[in-house]
Amino acid sequence: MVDLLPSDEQNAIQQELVNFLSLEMPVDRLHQGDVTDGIDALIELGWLGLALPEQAGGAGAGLADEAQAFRAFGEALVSPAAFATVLAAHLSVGLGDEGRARAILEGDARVGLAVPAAKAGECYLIAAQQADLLLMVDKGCLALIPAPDVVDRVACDPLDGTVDLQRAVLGSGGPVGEGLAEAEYDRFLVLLAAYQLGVAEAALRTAVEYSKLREQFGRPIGAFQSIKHLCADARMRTEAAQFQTIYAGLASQDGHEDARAQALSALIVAEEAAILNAEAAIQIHGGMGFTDECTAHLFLKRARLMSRLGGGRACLLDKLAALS
Amino acid sequence: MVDLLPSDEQNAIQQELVNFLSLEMPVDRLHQGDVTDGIDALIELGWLGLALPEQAGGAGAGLADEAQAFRAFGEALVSPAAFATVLAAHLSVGLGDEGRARAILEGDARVGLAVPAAKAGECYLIAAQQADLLLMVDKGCLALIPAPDVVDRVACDPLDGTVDLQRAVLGSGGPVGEGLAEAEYDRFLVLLAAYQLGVAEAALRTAVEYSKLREQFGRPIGAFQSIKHLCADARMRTEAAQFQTIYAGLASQDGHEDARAQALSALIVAEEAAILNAEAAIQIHGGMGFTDECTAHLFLKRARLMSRLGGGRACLLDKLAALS
Amino acid sequence: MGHKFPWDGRLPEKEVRVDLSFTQEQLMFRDEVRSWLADYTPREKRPSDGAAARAFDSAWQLTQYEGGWAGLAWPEEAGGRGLSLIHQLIWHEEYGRAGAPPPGFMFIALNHGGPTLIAKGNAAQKAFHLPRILRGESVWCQGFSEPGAGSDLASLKTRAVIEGDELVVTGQKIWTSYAAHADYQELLVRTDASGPKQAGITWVICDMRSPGITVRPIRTINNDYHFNEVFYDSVRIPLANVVGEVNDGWAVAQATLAFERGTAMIPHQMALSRELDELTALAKSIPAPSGSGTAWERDDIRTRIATARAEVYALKAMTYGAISRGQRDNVPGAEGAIVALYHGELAQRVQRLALDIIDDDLLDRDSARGEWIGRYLDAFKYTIGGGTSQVRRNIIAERVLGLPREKALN
Amino acid sequence: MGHKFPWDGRLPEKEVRVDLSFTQEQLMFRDEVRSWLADYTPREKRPSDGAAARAFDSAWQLTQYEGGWAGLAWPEEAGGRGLSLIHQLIWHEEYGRAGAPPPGFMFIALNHGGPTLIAKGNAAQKAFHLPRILRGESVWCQGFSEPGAGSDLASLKTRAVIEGDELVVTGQKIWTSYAAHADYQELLVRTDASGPKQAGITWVICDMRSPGITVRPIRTINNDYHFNEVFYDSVRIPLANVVGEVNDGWAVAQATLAFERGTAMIPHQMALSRELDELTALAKSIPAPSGSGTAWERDDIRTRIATARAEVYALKAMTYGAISRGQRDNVPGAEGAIVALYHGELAQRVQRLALDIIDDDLLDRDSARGEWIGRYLDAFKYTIGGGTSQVRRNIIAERVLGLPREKALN
Repeated sequence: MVDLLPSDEQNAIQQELVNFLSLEMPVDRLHQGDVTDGIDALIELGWLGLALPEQAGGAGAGLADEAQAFRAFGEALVSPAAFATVLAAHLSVGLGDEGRARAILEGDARVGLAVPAAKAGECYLIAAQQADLLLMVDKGCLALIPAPDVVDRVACDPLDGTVDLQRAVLGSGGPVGEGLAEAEYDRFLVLLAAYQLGVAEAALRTAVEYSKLREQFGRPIGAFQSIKHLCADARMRTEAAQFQTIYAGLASQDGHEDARAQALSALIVAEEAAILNAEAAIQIHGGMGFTDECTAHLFLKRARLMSRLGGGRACLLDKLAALS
Repeated sequence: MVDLLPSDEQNAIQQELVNFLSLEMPVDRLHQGDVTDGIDALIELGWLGLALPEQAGGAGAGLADEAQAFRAFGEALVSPAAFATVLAAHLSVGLGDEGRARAILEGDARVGLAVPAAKAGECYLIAAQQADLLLMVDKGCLALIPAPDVVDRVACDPLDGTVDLQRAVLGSGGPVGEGLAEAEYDRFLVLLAAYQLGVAEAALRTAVEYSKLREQFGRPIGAFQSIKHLCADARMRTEAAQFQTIYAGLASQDGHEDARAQALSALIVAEEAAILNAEAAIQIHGGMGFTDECTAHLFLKRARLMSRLGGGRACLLDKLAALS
Repeated sequence: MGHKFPWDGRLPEKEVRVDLSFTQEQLMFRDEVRSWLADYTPREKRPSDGAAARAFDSAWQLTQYEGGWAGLAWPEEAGGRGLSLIHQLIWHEEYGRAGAPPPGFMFIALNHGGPTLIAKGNAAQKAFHLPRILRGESVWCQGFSEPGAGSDLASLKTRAVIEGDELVVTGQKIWTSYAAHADYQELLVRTDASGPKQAGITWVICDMRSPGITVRPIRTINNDYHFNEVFYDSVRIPLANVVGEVNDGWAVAQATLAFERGTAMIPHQMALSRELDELTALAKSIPAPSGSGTAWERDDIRTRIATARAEVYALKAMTYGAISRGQRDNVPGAEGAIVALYHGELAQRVQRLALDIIDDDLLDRDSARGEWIGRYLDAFKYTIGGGTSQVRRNIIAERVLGLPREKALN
Repeated sequence: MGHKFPWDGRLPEKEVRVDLSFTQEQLMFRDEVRSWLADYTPREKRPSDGAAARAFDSAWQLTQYEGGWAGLAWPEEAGGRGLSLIHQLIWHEEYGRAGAPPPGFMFIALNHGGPTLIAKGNAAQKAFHLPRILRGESVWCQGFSEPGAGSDLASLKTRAVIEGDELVVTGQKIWTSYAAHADYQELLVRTDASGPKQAGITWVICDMRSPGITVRPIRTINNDYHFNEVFYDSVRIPLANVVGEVNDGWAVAQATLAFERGTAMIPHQMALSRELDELTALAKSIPAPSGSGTAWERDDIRTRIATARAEVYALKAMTYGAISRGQRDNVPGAEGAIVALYHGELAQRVQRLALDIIDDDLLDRDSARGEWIGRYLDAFKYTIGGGTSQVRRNIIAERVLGLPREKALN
């Protein structure tokens, strides 16, 4: 029966993940130069296999449940490697290679991300230092490629300094398996949206907390309407992103006719929420927001980094328009 | 020497016009169903010939001075017929027909506006009931056509209920004279921008006055930051429109290389200021703003009506882009 | 498998998880609604004239009553259907899809007056009014806002003095829809001016035919006469018409809010979605405002439409979300302000976009695309009426996010 | 002619009307500036390292001094050029056009410290400091903001106690650019905490090599170390270093504002205009973020660039307008907040647009278009630093438009 709010049981599971992340992977870790991606721990606890079939080593949940986990990943700025890992496992199942999915879910095959660079034949590798496999993402096309097929790696100065970035050259080897990746595109969109939703929520939370504490002119800045209204608009954006992402997840798992349009819409509103909320968080933090010490910019940079995966706003809007 | 602020002498002249308009043509007249366009009085006092050459019966001022007068016309929501009259006189001079210009400036030849309608061969006539001539405006092309060449007039239900609107069919007659109209396009843009600037300023003034008087929650609503910031943004838009319009007027009269780009820019920022300020004025007036009794909507409707003359925002932006 | 799950290894049962599907019973209900609406939805256009429109709305309400569809959200003991929120959702979706006419003159009675009586009225009040409302026999209007009490409703000043068994009311209300053709009014009056402003307010049923009432229509920026001012010159109302207690009207007025648990936005959301469909079709058929090809081929127009499409989907999802909340909480939370804010701002963006598309038809309300002009002007009501966007942002900031309240406001 | 003019029939003389032209003398001045800059503008890139950058900035200032261009806006009796605002405008325009390096380490000394001494310093202070500043020998930094006193500067708490002929300063400042390599600091301290917060503040010259000063660099979101925290642990400053009177520092700090009468925005406006040129060229050469063709061929990208172009023109016109105001009023009005607000919001829009265009290079600051990433991050300073956009809107509303002040703020 229609219900876009999680049940108490679902909330309890989600809360376990949130507790785990806030204890073991608080956002502040990124300020302390903690470069571990946490994939081992997440694998150990089974969070990455949540929606994989049981025969591939997963827990058999649906996309909507998986999206809730990614929302928590976004809040904690979990490494994009988690995103790559989960998608790669799903792709492997889709390609009929459950053995590979199991290897990924058991941590035996590590997965990083690759996106094309401006120069033809080059690509950027994201969180892929130890990767055996790369999830190649190119404006809606997904493919798995063996990491050794990418050569001449050069370290870069990344937009998001908390995620490893390399430029590299694509070898001549083709992707692992054939076709089918398109079938996972809805999942890709929804999980990316969920991650961005989490970023948007965490950025807002930071801003709200600071607004309650920081005093100027004899009162908390959150007492001023200008700050209130920045926060209220940010809250509105998370509300839209939250329900649209859940809706899209359910529409996709239930095979609705408009599932693709719903998933694109989820990413469009969630990505905008993440970027605008993080920008607002910087503004609300004032001078502090302009410093590396504040977390606000971490959310902005991660939101921008992840937006590169979806192909950019124009690409998403064109895809959605093509369905109208 | 560079000075974008009027001199005391210029201010005094401008003030005379503002005083005349606020006394004889207050915006409230439009609520009382006053349909006279005031052209006779403006002609009588010489305001429409301000920048026409003396041999055509004008006062020989420059475009920047003329723009200041149009700013006052915008504030008072003077009939678009004034706009048509001044442009038609300039066009006539440009076509070498000073006799026609003199006839227009002496009120012997009345001028209305015409813009193309969606259906080919049809047009809308604006403030043209008694017109002998029509200033035809089509996305940057200006032409004078004899009013009898437009036939089958039908009254319409106008967006702006304070200006007469008719739909009609264009006859086969061509424009009066040949070519040259392009030369007056900068003037067209600058005067239209000045008019929109005036609308923007008047809409803001209405909103500010109301904000000081209207009380809710025990204080004037203008004491709330949300209202303050709406007004501040509106004030910022008028500042941009004001100086850009004056700058563009001077650039055009001094024959600067970038005069066209400056004039397009003036209209782009002024039109946006007029529409957004009028929308903000409605919002700030709350329920009152939603009523016909409030003047806010008159500014909005006039700004929208006048925006039709420039061809719309996309058209202006494309023209400006083409110069980049 | 080797994984240690933090939970007990099992996922919750399907039945208690987030869900977008309808039960078999609900799907059958949808079929029933759809086929009834297909048969009974009025074919003729709703008249624009007040008296004729009232007659039309009454007749349509009676049709619904006779079909068993009156008072969907009202409890059965009040004569309603007592439907769940999901069933209400289904009804509204089908209603919108069928292009059925808006409740119009029936709106306040069905959604405000009736529900308030159900929650706070006495037996006599219920017995008299509820059946008349359900059958479409009586039209109600609202008498809350005043010229000096808009966003700040609690500072209302219309005064009521008790004389014997009557209230004698003097003052003025504003923004009263349907006042000229209404039978009754839910009226808030000040019966005590000595204490805090929320105290001392009384909720009373005012017979609109009482001597001393004058109605003056207000013309809107969209040239219609939807709203009215209502003036009260020593209007006598029996004390028996007070709902709840004298001086307890603020709480009575709040009771209505609990009635609507997320369903209020459905018709708005349906309407906006339909308008965006129209606008998409329009853009595909109309020449671009600049350049060649259709408006749809302009990247700026097309991406703005696509953005609005994503946001209209999100509005629907938020509406489902609100209903999901409503299923849990009997009293709606401040989150309702979020959907309302989103809708208001989005509706205005869509209408602005429309004006950029209709281009050549911008001047003429009679033209082929001229109806968009009226829609654009009308959309201001969503950011002004029933709480401005500014008030809604305050509510979200203070009551949802817990930011400090402004001192001077209380 | 038959027309009755409301004025005396004559238009004002050309010389006293709105005008965009330069006089013959000004045009010659422009030629002189342009040819000097062509010869002397440093060819090498400004070093990024602090000490090397200081040396670079000092040398460039000395070059300007020797060329007769130091202290353009300073009065001649203070060793400056005493140029009119128009001549300053011409200088800045040519300076920007020549791609001359920003004043960097010299900025505070030339634009804050020096002008304050000129307005409020005593003879000894002027004699010592002004020549050193003009020759690029001494670097100044600012010590105004504190962790608890940002937008609300007057509530600063860094305490100074008078002991004999010294002030003993304890506290903390923040957002101090160049602190690690500065010789002097314009420092605001609290010398009296008993009265209103604007009273009891003293403006003093602090020698940055005084014992007890610790400088801690702050890393920004753009990965640079432009800003610092400065800690004062019983730092002893001679009372002779107080500028103006003890407890009169608020007024002394305001005096600096009168120095800049509209010229401050010129370099920003020039820079933004140049960046938009770059972005236009870039859009014409880079593939569209979606679809085929170049980014410029996308209507949405192109119209956003064109919008920014119109607004950058308007920013220039506003700057000319501000200078026109500056020529009339010796003390700048609150209107300065309007240009600053416009610039800040516009700069951010342009940088956001750039990120949408560079697309494939978004991740990598080392890439061909990667410099736009740093510009985007850096642009937040325009809506935060020197008064946030929120504070500027308050100033515009209250001091330009006359809306009521918020009670609690004073």
